[in-house]
Amino acid sequence: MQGYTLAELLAVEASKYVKDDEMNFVGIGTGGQAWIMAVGMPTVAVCLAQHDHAPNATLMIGPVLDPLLDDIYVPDANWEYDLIHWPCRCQIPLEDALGIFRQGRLGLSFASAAQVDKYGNFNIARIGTKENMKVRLPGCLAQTDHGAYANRICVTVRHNRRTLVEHVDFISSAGHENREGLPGGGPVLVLTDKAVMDFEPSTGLMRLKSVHPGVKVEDVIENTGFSLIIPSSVPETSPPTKEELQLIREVIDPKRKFLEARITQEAAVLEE
Amino acid sequence: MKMERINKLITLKQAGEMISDGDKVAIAGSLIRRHPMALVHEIVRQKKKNLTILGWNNGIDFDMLIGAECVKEAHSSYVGLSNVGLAPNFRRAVQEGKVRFVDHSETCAIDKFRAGATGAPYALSKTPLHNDLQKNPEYQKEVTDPFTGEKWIALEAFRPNIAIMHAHRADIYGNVQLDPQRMMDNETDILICKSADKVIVTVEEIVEEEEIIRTPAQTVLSKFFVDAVVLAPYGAHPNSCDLRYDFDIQHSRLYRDMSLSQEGFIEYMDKYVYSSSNWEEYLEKIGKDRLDAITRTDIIRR
Amino acid sequence: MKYTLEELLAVEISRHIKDGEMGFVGVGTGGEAFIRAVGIPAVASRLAQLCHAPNYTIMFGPILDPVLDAESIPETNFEPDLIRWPCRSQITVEEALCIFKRGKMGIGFASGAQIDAYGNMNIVCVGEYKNPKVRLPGPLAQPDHAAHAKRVFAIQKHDCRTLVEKVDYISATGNQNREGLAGGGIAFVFTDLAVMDFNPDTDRMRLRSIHPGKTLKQIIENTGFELEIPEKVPFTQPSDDRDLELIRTRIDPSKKWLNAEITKEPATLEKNV
Amino acid sequence: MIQRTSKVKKLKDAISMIADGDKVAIGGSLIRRAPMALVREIARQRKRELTLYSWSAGMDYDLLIGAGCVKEAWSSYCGLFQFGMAMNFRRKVESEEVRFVDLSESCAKDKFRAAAFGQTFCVSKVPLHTSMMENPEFQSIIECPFTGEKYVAMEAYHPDVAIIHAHRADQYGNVQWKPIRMMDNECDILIAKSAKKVIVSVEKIVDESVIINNPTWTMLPKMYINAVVELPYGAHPNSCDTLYDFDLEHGRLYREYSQTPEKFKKYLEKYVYGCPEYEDYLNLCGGIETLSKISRDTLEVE
Repeated sequence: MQGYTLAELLAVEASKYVKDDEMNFVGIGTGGQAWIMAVGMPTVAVCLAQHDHAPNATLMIGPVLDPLLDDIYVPDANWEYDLIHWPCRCQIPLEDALGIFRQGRLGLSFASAAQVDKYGNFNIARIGTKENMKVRLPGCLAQTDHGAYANRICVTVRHNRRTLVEHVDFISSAGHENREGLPGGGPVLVLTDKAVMDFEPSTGLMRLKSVHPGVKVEDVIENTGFSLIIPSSVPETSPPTKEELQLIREVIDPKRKFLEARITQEAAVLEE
Repeated sequence: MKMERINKLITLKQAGEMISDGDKVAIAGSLIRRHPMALVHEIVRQKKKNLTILGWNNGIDFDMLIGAECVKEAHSSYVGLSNVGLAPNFRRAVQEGKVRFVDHSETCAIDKFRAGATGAPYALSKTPLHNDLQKNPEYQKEVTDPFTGEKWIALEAFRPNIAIMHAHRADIYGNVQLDPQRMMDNETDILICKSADKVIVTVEEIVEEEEIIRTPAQTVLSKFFVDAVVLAPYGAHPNSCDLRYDFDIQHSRLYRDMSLSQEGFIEYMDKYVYSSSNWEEYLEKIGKDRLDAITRTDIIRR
Repeated sequence: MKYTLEELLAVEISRHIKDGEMGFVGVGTGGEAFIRAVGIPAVASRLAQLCHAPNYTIMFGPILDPVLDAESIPETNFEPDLIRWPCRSQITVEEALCIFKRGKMGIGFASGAQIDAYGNMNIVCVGEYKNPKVRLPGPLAQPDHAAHAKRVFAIQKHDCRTLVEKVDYISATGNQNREGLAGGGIAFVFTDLAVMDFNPDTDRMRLRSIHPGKTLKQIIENTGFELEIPEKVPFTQPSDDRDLELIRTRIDPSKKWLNAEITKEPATLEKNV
Repeated sequence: MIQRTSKVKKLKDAISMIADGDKVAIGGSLIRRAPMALVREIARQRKRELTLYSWSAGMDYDLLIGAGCVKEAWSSYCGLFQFGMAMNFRRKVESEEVRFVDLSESCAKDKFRAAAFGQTFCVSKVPLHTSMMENPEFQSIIECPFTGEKYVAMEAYHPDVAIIHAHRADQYGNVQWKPIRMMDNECDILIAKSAKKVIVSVEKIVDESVIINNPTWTMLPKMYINAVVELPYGAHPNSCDTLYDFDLEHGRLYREYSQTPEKFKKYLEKYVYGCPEYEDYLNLCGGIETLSKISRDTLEVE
């Protein structure tokens, strides 16, 4: 037993990328595992950062801007009524939210995707070509806006060859392949159940940064659908400290509303 | 490392020091309503020069800055004292060619602020067609709708260096609220602030953060838009401030009458602005009786 | 019944208001300018609602569709009173813009320092733009109204300084060149002496009726350009007792509108006739 | 004296204003406050060849697509949110029976806002280097006349009809939402403003005096509105701000029924074609008494 969950490991890792006085974005999300990756884990990451090195960091969860993130303030459900009553500093019209993106005021945006390719292009629209479509997914949402405007993007996905592909079937968010004319910085971090990846500045290609405790580099290569850049030495992802775990389990998320998606009424865990 | 949250509450003097000579300064409020006069006084006292001032509907704020020779260029759809007449300093300066004034229609001015606020490079309008609003060609260009072939005028977005606004209340972190019963015109102030790189807000009162949290839908500017908050009760005087206090018509008439000549204006400024070291001293000169007379005591329904 | 010039104009204007449309009245300033730009249009609007246009509404700055009977009219036109003025909607400027740009504005009531033979109006400057003789407050929303309203109604002082051959600055586009503009242009000019409209063939202003007691000579002498004058010009129809009764008892008994009492800077147009 | 015009209409009559081939914009978002009763009536009247616009669609799109009403649909999303994929949408888009045009939220809003502001087009950088550009509608590049930067030009949306669900209205069409609401709903305002005709369903038709007592709640004044239909629980099974929750039970039932075309036909027969009157649907769902279990706040002020 390693004494911590995958969701805890990822939340602690992601919190290191949250900067003070920046705005962070998560969507309202859907349910289950996808919700943990897109919303639950990132929310805990931001709250951890607020308790540590980023007290002025704020979170935008849809129209709820800058909510109180400690468990005692977090509603038991994420239905509309509960979201409206979630104590927060501001409830903003969408107009404002989109204005915020377009002005480049969005620091770190947390995303999830059906496909991510070696350049960090994301796809949440469809699998297959336009002519020969295999799976039609819900659509771009604001991901394209984030791809264009967010300073930095962190994406969390399952580590397998279906997800990490040579080239995505539909670019719903532009990576580093071609960013001419786009003001945002694009993706900086890819978190999976096996490893942490970033992008090599000179080529814009994805490279391995660390492997989670117990995972072998070969295992990562095996499960990646393109040729990942592997540095000569790959460290282990740092496990959560005792203090971090205590903060998560006692103050931030004791009821597992976030890290087990209990707030969505469709509970799940990240471990398969 | 444990860090503290940023307290954005500063003094009027410190706020004035955030503005540099040559800055583009957007001023919120409209006509004789809720212009940030405490900050306007401070800009004058600190003798800022060569400012470009931007607004959509302006009054004593523009007139005083222009009269005090702080301004090189000004953009608005209106500079006047509304109920009490024309703006004497503005008229003098523009007629003598001392200040360049760029005319916009109301919608064009707001379009330009919205373009700035929403990050668009320009706004599209047909308002300037066939009239003289196009006399400042560097700010507007013709563009063609690629779908219909229609011609539009592209209005360059306003991107001020700094915006100044007077609001009802805020917490020390910079979450700014307007009372829910207010002139809905005031929504434009939000666009004005959002178009700027830096924002200073003066407020009637500072409230605890808990109070902001209790009424989040009233937060019109969340803290990440706001760089500084200054406590300035009656900070819009002699302009009105929604349900809180009236337009001070008596003082406005005095301002108008004294401003009719350059000498008179200098006398006014010496008496009310230059010899006051802060906003409280100015209010003392206006007098408690006068302030009580314009104060309204509506209960704000939240 | 005897009537004042303000009453004559309000009644005449009300006759041109159509049911179901919307009119724009600015919040206005004070004194005579207020009477022309706001007071007369407000009374004309309520009279039209009571007589023949129950679905007609006005936008009074941010106050949309206010209750226009005397007992609902605020004591002053200052902000706290305006906010309390009973109305159906308080709208954002954003909202007001949409109403204009989407072509939903029927009548734009306007008043200017100058108006020319083609109905171009000027509230920006007198003299050359770069080096003006008189610098006025600025165009406000007048260019928007002229571009988008279906009809503009101008209410003007009648003298050679105001009615000029060519305005010094076009803040509202008249009828001569409207290429690309969706609105219908200027329809009527109401002055202290007469009512004018525009000849659709020449786009120039023409005399429509002469107020009772005024003369053609007076009008020609006080117009700074050659006004088109039809062979037969009727008198402006005098206000009847029913209209005057409504104005004096129900709409404006304390002269808040027609003598600008609401602005606390009261005035009257009569002394200028 | 002539009476003012009432815009109150019966559900059937309101929807008969929509013609085959119309472009229909739908308010609400995801599974929140879409005008589901209006949507079902469109399906019941078997409208054909519609083009749908929304910024973020859900069961509204799925039902209309499943009922064969739709030729083309634009949105940033079509899914059942917590309840997974929108199966009718998937089937028909995958088989190319329906053309679906993907665009981002901001692009959708830009297109609605452009129309609401009377523009024929708007510009955005968002589609650059994304597959949104594979649609011919996103292939016009224009340069900013001030900076030379490249933008994608997008045509404004010009829907023939918009359908939305609101909290209350008077008979004249002054439409209100309680101020305590999802601020997202502001999009409905732009959607309504973009359309030639607007049909609004409301929880309750109230006396005009109620509207007058709370004028800042009026988000859509009557000039935009062509028909008002009183339909309590008119968003069901969608949620309606703080008034009622999403109906979990019906959501799961819908998901089950939409797994195959055959099963979905049964859903339509039971809940749509089998309900000529709105009351029939309410009764099928257990009547007002059962539905009141999902009720939360009342329409009154707290």
